[in-house]
Amino acid sequence: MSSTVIPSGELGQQAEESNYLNVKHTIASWLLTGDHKRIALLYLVSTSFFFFLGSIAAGLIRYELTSPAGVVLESETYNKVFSSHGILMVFTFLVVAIPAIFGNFLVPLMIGARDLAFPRLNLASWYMYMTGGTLILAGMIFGGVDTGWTFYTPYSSMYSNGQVTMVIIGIFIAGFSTITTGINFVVTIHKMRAPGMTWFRLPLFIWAMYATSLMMILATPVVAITLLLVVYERTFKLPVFSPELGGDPVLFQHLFWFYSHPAVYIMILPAFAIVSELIANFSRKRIFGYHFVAFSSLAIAGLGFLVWGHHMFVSSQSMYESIVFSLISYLVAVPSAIKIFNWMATMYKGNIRLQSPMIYAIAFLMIFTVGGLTGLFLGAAGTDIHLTATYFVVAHFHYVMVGGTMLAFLGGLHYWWPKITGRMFSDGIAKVNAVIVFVGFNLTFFPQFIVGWLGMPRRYHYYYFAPEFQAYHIMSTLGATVLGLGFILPAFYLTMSLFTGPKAGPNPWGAHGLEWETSSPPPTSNFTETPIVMDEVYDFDPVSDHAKDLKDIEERNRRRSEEGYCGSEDDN
Amino acid sequence: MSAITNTSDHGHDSALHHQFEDIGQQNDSYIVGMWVFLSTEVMFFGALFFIYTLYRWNYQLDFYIAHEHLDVKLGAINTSVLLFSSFTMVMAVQSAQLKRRLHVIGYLLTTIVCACTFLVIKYFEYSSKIADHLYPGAGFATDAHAAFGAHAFEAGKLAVNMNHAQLFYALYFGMTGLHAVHIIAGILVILALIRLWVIRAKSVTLDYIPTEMVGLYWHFVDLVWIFLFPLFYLMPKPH
Amino acid sequence: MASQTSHSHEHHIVPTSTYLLTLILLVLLMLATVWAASFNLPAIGPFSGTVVNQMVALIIATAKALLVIMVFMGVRWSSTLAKLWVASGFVTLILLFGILGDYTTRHYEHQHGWEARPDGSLPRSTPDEEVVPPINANDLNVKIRQ
Amino acid sequence: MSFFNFPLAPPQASNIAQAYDPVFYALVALSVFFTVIVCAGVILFAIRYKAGTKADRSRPMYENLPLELTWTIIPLLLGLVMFYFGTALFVKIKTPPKNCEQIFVIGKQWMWHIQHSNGVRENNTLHVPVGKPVKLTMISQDVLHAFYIPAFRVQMGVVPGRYTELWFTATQAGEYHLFCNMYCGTQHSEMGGKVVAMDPKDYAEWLSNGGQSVAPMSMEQAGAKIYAKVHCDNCHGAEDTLHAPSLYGIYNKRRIFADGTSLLADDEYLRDSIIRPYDHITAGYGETMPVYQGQLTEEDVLNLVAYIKVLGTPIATTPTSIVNRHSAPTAVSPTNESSALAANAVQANTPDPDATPTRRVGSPAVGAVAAEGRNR
Repeated sequence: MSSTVIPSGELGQQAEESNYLNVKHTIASWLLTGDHKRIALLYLVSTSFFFFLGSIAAGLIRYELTSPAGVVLESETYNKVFSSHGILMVFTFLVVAIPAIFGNFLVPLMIGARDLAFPRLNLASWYMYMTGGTLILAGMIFGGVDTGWTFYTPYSSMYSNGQVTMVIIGIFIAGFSTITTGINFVVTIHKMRAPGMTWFRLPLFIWAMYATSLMMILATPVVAITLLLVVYERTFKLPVFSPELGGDPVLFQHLFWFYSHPAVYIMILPAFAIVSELIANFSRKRIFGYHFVAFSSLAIAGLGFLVWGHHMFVSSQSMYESIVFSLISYLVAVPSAIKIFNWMATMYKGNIRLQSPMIYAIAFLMIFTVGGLTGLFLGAAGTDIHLTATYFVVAHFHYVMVGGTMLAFLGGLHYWWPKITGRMFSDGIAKVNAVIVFVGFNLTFFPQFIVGWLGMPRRYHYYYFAPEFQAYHIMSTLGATVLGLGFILPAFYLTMSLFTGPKAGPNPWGAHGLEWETSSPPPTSNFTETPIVMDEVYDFDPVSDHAKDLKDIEERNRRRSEEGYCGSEDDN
Repeated sequence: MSAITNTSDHGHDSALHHQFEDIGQQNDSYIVGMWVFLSTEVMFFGALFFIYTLYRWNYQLDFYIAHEHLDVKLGAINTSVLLFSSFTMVMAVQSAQLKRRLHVIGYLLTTIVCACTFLVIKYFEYSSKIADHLYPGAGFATDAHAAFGAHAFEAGKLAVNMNHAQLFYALYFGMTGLHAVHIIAGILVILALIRLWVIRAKSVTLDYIPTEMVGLYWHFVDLVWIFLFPLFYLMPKPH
Repeated sequence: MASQTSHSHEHHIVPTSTYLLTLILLVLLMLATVWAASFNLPAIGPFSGTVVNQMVALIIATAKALLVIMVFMGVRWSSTLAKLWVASGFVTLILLFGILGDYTTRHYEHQHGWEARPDGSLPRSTPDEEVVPPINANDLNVKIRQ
Repeated sequence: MSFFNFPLAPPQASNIAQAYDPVFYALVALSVFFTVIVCAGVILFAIRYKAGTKADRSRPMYENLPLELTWTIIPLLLGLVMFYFGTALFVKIKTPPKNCEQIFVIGKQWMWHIQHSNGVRENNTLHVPVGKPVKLTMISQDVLHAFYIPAFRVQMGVVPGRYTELWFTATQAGEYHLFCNMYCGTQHSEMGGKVVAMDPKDYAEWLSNGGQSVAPMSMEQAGAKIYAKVHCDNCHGAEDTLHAPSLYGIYNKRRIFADGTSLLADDEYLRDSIIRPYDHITAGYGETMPVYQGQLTEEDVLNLVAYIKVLGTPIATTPTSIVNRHSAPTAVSPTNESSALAANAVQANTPDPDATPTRRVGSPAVGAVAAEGRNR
């Protein structure tokens, strides 16, 4: 939205002198910072580290499954590896990554605030996250944990010999980090909007972030106390969830999924947040049905609390409750469908610039559609019976988590990279990488749908008794190799851009939004003066834009060729 | 809107943090933030209350007999103590609004005394349970007669299932224990607040909001006990 | 920004008498709930006397909680936003209690072999070799822990 | 169904699978339809409205309630239709008919104990009749398990402390995978085996044979077979011959040897004389008998000795050998299902050295599945 900034001299030049990156250089100035942008970068580094570890575990799993009788690992090690993969990816990456990196960086910028409401709490939440993450890692190094990320009792509480207690306490602490982040966002969005920034002028990113925070705040404590009870059981040998004293193991699943289903939306809603921004800004068009998209986020958050039971159709849950959960699961599919169609409609008659973030967004749309639709198989109680806990489920949630969240994460990273670092990367390589990720991803996970439908159970180390599954596993492993390349490449070319990339300027994409009104990288206090918002959100005019674009492109290409810039930038 | 404040100007008010425009916005943010945090706490205890409800509903008689070992009088005294501490806390907040420093310190100290009284009584309650081997785990009492006396028998037959009684005590220690942890945390927070008032720190003296936030937390702890008391101490005999 | 905040620093100072009255009410309610618990209340409609007893105790507890929330925590005088967030926690808690829907619509009873021994020792701590004859026909005598 | 070496669908071998597959394929069709719409739409728009192309961008649309309602209501209705079919299928899977064959399943780390209603027990292999509804009543001894037969499209959690149920009617004879599909610890992936769907007649015979396809023999019967097979009767007849002494009634008689020593013809002597006949040659005979060391298995020798002991007397036909210990027939003749379960439960508690499969080291073919391979 082209908010009117009261002009006060040359914005860009002022920011050249001091921005949040170069204002101080000591390590202490980073580790004790209250600046939401610096904390976002701390999160970027730390979540990337955990993502890297989780990916190594994923690679090991895929390698091990190429042979029906395993390749290098013992069953016990394999179980620890897949548990580590799940725990690291879910609790230290997916739940945290987009809210803590992009949310932290962008929420104040997008609403025209100087910082989040509680900067010290924000820093504390990073320390909680690191403490939790360190404990989780320590648990995995000193003994490992072999319960899967779901910690189903009574296996986790009475039988497993791993470092379950340490890992659970790590998750507990990391959980509080997401709660505090959520509190910070809610208060900031409610109380710190710039003058004129009404609710319906908020970018859709903020709406989705608000919905995410809502679930973080209200669902996380349930899993925290549930996991704490598992520790209680392990420590005092006191079965709360196992039947020796009359407890019920299924109760654990109820409480666990009461968090973990909303957690799925905690992972995917931020992805919606990013994709809404990308589609609007690269189609140079106001999001179609802004209100519908905004409220569908809240609807997903609300309904997300009512569908946990669809994870438990075969767990001896009551048949009637299963049917109710199945019905609500079908209802929750509708808001997601609304979003998809609205994004498509936004592209219609747009002025689409196929730059790398948009390629990621388009890939997201296609992959998430498949991920969402296969959810229908699992939401219908009858069809879920055969498919639950098979590779079909594995493929489904990877389509949502990797194909959805991860692609949106990459798209967002490319989109806001110039804002975060002040440098442009090579868009050509980035586009090639988007294609690599798309191909690798589908090759990895599509065969898993089929092998799951054939009946390959998840969390299986061996399948020598069913060698017919092998072909699909080999395809999947091949795809994972390609996908791995797609994750490694950005680390190189984005890092390279820090040193060789051209200066980005405040608004390299020609995007709308308060974050693009300030310099890149932004100054510590975000805006030199508090912006006053007067225009509507995503206030593009495709027709006049089109004419202006053609001239801009011509101008930029001419300048680039004069400077000898070698990235392929003539994509518009 | 009207207030366009330059960022370099942090205002005349040193209690105002740089990210806020004015003290009103800051106060509002703090109160809303505290409530959002308390809604987290509601869910935190709520899950335990749910587990309690489920097991209680399934094992009514066993839970009833197990609860007979709890002392209603001590529970009622503890409830009164906590209610009174809530009152002194709210008076501390009121004094903070009226900027009566010594009153604030006095009321806060009374609150801490109440909290400690609560913990002392809780200590005696816990020790009587532990003395009778009613702590959950491997050493749980096996002799129903020794633990619950005549209550454990109905028409000459053993009426209590000691497994379910153990489940009851697991929940009793778990829930009241978690509540006690909150009380201890509350004492520490109040002590820190008292220190700030004693040294006349501007962060608390200029505005009552920090005191109010501690107050909200303390009332929440009271709130939890208001439900724990009837659920654990005042069980009706299944009839 | 200031436009959206209701300036709460024009705060409402509640008189001491209100607080004192609340405290007295709270203590009276506490005594009432202890007193009510000493009776076995009669069944009302579909609810058994036990349930009625418990309902009374919980209604009194809720009344006390409302008093604390409204007066002591000052929600009566706070912004709509704060009120919404006060409600949110409790509303979500009601959703959590939806889990009860499962237990009320299915058979929920433990099989005998799974309960700990009558002497109180946990079954998992008994030696493996011990073979206990079936208590009744449905008893599976499953071994609990290796 | 398969495409070259890529199988595309699991076998459809139960009534539930027959009801399941149409719903599944309907969902596949629905998914393909919407995926194609979205992918085609996105790609088409991306090309058509790419910046710089001359396309009609006039009168852009930002809000359109009818359109929004269209793509709210159509997916909702389609979803509700699929929900209906899914639920109908679910109710069918969850409601066993009255006249079920009852089988009991106990899951434990990491194997399945299965008990048929007449007391026949087996591990990791489930034999079921084709065409007759079968209901499994299941419970776990330790952690959560799940009993999963992909070819039948049935799966159900096996929970400690509580019975759960699963039913199906097999429609095609054959062997199908059986998996534990709830993570249950180290050897989770090896906790499985196979389901053998048999012709009802074969199944009845299998049941009455105590869990074997052919009636088991007594040791003496087996010995007689071997006696005939290796042609002992060529030399050892009813009377002493020139070549060999008679074996009739030889058991527990004192034998005098060529070197003057003597021994009582006990089990050990008989065994020795079969596998190393020249150690003790009965006085009056030469070294004419073949050495059977390495020619006969220990089991054969045992059976042979048993037969020699009763030579000349009528052979008992009651099976005394336990060829397949897991399927050992029991003396229980149940009057109702629960007493059968109780009686078998007592047996389930007796120490069973083979009950837990050996820990796998290196080679994959060791373990529960391989051990049970000969169970058919």
